[in-house]
Amino acid sequence: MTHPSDTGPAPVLALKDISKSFGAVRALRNVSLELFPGEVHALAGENGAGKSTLIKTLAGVHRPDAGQVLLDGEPVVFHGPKDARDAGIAVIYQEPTLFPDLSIAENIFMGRRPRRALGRIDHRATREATAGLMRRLGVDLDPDRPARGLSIADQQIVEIAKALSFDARVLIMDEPTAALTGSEVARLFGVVRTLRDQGAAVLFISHRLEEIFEICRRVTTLRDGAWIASELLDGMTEDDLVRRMVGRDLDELYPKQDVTPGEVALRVRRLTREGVFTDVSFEVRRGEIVGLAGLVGAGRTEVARAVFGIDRWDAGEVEVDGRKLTNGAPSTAMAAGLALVPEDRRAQGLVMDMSIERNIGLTGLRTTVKAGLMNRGAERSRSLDWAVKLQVKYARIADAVSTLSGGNQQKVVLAKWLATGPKVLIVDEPTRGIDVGTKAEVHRLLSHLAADGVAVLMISSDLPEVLGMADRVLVMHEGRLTAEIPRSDATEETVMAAATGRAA
Amino acid sequence: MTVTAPNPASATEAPKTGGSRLVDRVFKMRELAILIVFLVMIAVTQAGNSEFLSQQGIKDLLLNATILVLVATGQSLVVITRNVDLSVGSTLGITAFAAGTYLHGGGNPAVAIVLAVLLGVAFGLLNGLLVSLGQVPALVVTLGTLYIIRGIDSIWVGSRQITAADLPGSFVDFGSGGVWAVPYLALIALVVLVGTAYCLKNFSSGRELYALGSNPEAARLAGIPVRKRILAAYTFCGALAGLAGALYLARFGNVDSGTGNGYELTVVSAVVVGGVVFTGGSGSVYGAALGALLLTSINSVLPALGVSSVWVLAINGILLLLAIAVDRIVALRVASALKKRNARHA
Amino acid sequence: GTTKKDVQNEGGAAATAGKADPNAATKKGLTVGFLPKQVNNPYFTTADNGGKKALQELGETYKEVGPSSATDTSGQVSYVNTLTQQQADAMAVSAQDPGALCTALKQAMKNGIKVVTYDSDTKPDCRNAFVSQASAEDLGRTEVQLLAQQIGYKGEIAILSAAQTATNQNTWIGYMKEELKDPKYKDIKLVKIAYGNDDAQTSFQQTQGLLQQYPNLKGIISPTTVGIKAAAQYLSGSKYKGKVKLTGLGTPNDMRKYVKNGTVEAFELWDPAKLGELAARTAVALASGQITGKEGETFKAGAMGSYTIGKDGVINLGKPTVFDAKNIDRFTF
Amino acid sequence: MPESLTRAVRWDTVVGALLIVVLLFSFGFVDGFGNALNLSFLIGNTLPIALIALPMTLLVVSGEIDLSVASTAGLSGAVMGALWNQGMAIETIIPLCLVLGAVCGLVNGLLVTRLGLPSLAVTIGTLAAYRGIAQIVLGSDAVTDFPSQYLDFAAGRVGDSFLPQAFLPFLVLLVLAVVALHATPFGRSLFAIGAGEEAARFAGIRVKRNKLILFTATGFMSALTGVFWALHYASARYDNATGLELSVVASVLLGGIDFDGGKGTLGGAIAGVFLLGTLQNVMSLLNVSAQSQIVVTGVLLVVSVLGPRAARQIAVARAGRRAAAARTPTATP
Ligand SMILES: Nc1ncnc2c1ncn2[C@@H]1O[C@H](COP(=O)(O)OP(=O)(O)OP(=O)(O)O)[C@@H](O)[C@H]1O
Ligand SMILES: Nc1ncnc2c1ncn2[C@@H]1O[C@H](COP(=O)(O)OP(=O)(O)OP(=O)(O)O)[C@@H](O)[C@H]1O
Ligand SMILES: [Mg+2]
Ligand SMILES: [Mg+2]
Repeated sequence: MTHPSDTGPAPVLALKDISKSFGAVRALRNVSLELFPGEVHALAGENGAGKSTLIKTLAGVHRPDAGQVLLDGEPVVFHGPKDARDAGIAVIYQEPTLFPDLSIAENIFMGRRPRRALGRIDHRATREATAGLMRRLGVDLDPDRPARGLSIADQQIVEIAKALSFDARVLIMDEPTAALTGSEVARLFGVVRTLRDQGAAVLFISHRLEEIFEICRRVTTLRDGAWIASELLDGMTEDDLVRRMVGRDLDELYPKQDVTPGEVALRVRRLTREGVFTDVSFEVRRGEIVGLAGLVGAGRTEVARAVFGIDRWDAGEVEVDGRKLTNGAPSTAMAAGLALVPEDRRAQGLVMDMSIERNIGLTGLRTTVKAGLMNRGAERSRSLDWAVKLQVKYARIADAVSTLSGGNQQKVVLAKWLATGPKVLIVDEPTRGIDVGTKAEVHRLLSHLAADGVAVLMISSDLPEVLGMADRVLVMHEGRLTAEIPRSDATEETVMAAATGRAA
Repeated sequence: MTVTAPNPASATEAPKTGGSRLVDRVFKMRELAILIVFLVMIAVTQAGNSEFLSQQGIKDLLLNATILVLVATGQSLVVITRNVDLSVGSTLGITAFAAGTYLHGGGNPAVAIVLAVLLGVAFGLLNGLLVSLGQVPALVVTLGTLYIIRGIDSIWVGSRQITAADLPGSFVDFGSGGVWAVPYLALIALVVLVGTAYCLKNFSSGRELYALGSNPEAARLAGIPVRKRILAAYTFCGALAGLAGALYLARFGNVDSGTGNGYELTVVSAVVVGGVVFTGGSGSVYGAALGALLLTSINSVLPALGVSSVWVLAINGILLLLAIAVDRIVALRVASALKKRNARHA
Repeated sequence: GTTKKDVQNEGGAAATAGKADPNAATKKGLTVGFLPKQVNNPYFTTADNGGKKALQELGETYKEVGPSSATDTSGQVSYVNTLTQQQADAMAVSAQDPGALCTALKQAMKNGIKVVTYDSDTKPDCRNAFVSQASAEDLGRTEVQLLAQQIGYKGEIAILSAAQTATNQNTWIGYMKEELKDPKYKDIKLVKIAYGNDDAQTSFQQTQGLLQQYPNLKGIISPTTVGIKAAAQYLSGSKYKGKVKLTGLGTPNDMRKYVKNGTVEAFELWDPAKLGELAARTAVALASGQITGKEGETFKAGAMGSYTIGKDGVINLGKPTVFDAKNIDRFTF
Repeated sequence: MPESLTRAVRWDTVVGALLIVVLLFSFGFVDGFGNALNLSFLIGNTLPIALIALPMTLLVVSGEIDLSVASTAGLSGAVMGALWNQGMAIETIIPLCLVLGAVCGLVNGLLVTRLGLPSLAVTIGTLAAYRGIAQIVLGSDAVTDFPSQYLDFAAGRVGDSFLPQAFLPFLVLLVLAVVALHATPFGRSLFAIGAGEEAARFAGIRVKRNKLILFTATGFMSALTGVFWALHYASARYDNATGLELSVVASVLLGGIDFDGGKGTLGGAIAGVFLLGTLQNVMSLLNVSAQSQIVVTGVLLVVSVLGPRAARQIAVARAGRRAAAARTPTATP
């Protein structure tokens, strides 16, 4: 393999001609990569390109089928994550790997906690070190609080704190920002820059290209498990990068079609769930895409959950197409034409051990029925139809969704809900972890849906996405709706002002 | 939860915030609830029958609980790792008989206890190896070893039995003797219990048991030697079942091929009542021990109150349900209180 | 609908048929299967070995099958079926349940297999004969007499039984209550019947409970080998040792230690080996056609002498033996 | 672990094949196995386990478990006996008992779904509670005098064939259960609940209601089994069917039902039930002692989980080698 080599310092960690297959799926093919101290290196590629697999190979989770891992120029074999960690490699995995029953402090220092005499754990020191890390990241999380019940964003913060606590020579981050909003990302980048300046090598993955350009110096691109290029970002444009990843030019990113909103499809009136959100009222019309913005923890997800019937509300009412919904009954919400694409795809969106076909089929149990029995043919064609429509990348439709890459899993969740032909579609972070190409497709899809008369409520922490897609932006702050901003007035400044409670 | 403005002051003082104290209290409360149920039960019984808490009565209570406490302690370690060991009853039976046979042949009591523990360790290792190396569901494997060990026990023991007459007097006296109202056996159980609880809290390997029960995949990624820890938990559980077997022999002076039959359900009940969660990752050995004490005491309380033994089983079951239901309701209440507090905080 | 009354009018079917020939020769080479309540139970092993010895003496074939749990009734039923399939000539059964084995046993009898119950009976029409360990009446009454002597005909007593459903226990307890009606026991009060389910630990705790509930308790009768052993073990390690008297049914091996250390003065039991032997000999007599199981028939049981079949096909082994410190060392079972 | 490979070595088919092999072997080489009487015994004794295994399989697939089944069976038998003794008509009693069973199941279900308690803990509690209530209801009685046409139905055969009459209703129930689990939306949703409860809830599946239905059905079937048991063995006692839950669980596990939920087939579970039943029957006929049978059961269980895993590992290794050899690009639809 040939690729550009710098004349600077020697790489701390390098991969040479690595290949890795899962059964028939060849996730990596002769991939090489070099990480240099004092440099942030980006890894780019579509969903399923093999980024996470590459990282797991570096971290000792997967053993490569062929090729070498070189540490300081010497070939090494990592027999497990511990070996990699002992070699000074810290990893933030794509999916949070926390222990829900243990405290945040314990989560961070598991396996290498400050000790007292006789090898006993120093609880106090652990707690203080955790508090210090939280200060560095500028968040206020109680070190003694159990990890159970943390929002996805907070989980991600804990993961970051854990990786920082290693003081590692190599820091690897697989989509650490997917769940974070602007200010948290800024703070994370501040910390990463400090580490970089102290001489650490950082490998960074993100589907938000602007982040890559902001913090990285060099980028390696993968496509279908194959190495495409390793080059300096200087002088590249986003389009260049996208072309490397996708292999072709991309369409417009936020293809919002203009539609005239129809009658009200979703009406939420004075909805309150005690201690979570208060007095939330809004409407979404047919053909309209309404964005719901807010800081992490503002309660957007909670509103969506309550509207769909996952949680009960304490007061208020919800109407879909003029039909009042029963409190706490997702099945009646579905029957009324409501669909919810949840934010946590692994726990809420998918049954991980089930096949792609059956996962998509799960929302169609009422429709793919003949004489009370499952109509398997109908189920399969419905699933195939949507899997193809959303260009899910899979080997066989009967494979478990757990074998798909993160982005493809997200597509399956979308497929599952679009297949119900909803009147009102609530999407919670629909493009989290989705590559640019697919993201554009998702946006086009949402836009088409709206054009076809579906009312769309889009919750997203990706502000450009909200601004690009929404006809109207609702903003939440600490459990209350604080602003409703029409498309024409919506800018980063107005939305952020409302989200932080600065607007009157 | 997360606020964007940094607030170093509150972060340093985090250990002392109301949240952590509340959380602490919740965890203590889980055991407290059982303790209160237990104390109320004892008080009611004492009011109904003044003999109940005589020196002899206390001694009996403690002695009855001893064996179950030991086995439940071991079991809770396994349950914390999201596994289960159903073969403890069989192990207890076979180790008790082994110790008895050895003593019958004129052996030394101390060596007999060590022998029983070692035999328990062997069976624990077997279970641990099957579960951790084979990576197969613990429920099935240990149900299998339950049958296998019980079968081997019955083939080996046949219709033989060890009676008190076969045992050295010192050993039998040790089984019923004690310091004032505290039997030696209960002291042994207490030492084991406190030691285990201390290690679980203060050593990394102890916390790692919780971690791997809480999220096995994450434990692997965190570099915890998962197999080794599971193996250790099973081995410890087997060792305690063995120790319990030896103490059973001392206590009852009577072992045959049926000893320990059906004990697994009692042990699992004790662990569950004690608040050790079956999906792993949480619970304490103190809770399990309290659960064991509660369960065995019910069996002493009812006869002492003159409740006809016809009622005992039903009351036992209903109390068990009550214990777990109350525990759950308290936990739910506290969780919702915690959530509201969080919301105000945010 | 069909109620209990309708059924009572139906009337039961007779089990025995054919005619006995007291002088028929004893057949050789018969297969007699022993089916105890539980294999591995020392008491049944002793009894079955008694049967085995007798059968070998007579030139017959002995075999033993059985469930490994004393409450596995369906297991016992399938062993009856197994013996039927294997075409044994006779079987000696200690029934876990008086009714549950009936269908299977009748099936066996229909296939020409002679059925003897021993130790624990079924309904009379499900077997040819029942070998009773001692008359239930004798057992019940003598246990009361034993305890009454020990406590000086005065004070509170209790009974520690096995399972609440144990047929034989309940019959004995019935006779104990009968015996207690005699005026000489007017100062004795039976305060409670506890059930230890033939489980060492339960019996143990039931004993504790009795003593706590009745501080003035003077004596306990436990007509089960497991119960008396557990009670003795508890008493010998408690402050009640020697103060609360204990008697009942136990084996000398189990009880030796407690008799010697003064926990127990005297208890009784029949010889289980003799019980097994008589069951075996009865089975052979049935299979040889010497008896059919009718009341009044008589047969010779080798060295044990001659036995006569009583009402309902019951054959009584004889009086139980009382064991105490003086004679206990002469028995080893 | 790729699912395609997992499915390549399906344990339920292995169990089915094993059952056929054991049957062929037994017909060929075991005396007394092949005749109609023995087969009817075999099926009759296995029926209670099979009956409960039907709803238990569905329950386990949905990620829950019910250990109180044997106690519910015991309770319904006890209530049946007690009401019969009261003089109530059997035609009224049986439906009442079935309703009672459904209520028992409902109680389990409510405790699990409303309070969110683990079903293992709840049903260990009701295991004791229901059995205890049975004891209170019937005490030490053993009711045996049920009307003969009912007893004959429960114990009788279809003509002279090997099929017990009760097998036909079972077949109907089996077909119902298979259809419910494998061919209806309800069954599909059970797999989803078992494999990912939260995701199932987010897909609009009424998780709690479905679980409640399953627990109630399990209670109902347990009561049916209790009634069948009392009639089949002509004996209603409070301790009927004690320990049956472990047999059911062992059989279902042997049939490849994963206790983590979300996996398994009813065919596998029923094959497991009859494999264990047949093995026990055959081993008894071959004079394998009860103790050794226990060991065999245990070894089978361990093998049943280790076997598929070993096979899968071999398959994966082979697939890996094949993939390495043929460097074809990833397949896309
Ligand atoms: N454990 C596994 N078993 C089978 N196939 C797997 C497994 N893990 C990953 N794959 C496959 O390997 C390929 C690469 O996946 P990977 O997770 O590395 O993609 P990715 O680049 O991280 O994508 P994303 O951006 O969506 O996270 C995909 O086709 C995926 O389906
Ligand atoms: N699974 C959960 N269990 C308990 N509390 C939760 C859970 N998820 C979120 N919360 C809490 O609910 C509140 C609001 O939820 P959440 O953080 O999901 O809001 P959000 O505005 O949707 O944010 P985001 O979608 O960016 O994560 C927060 O205080 C959070 O801590
Ligand atoms: Mg990835
Ligand atoms: Mg959210």
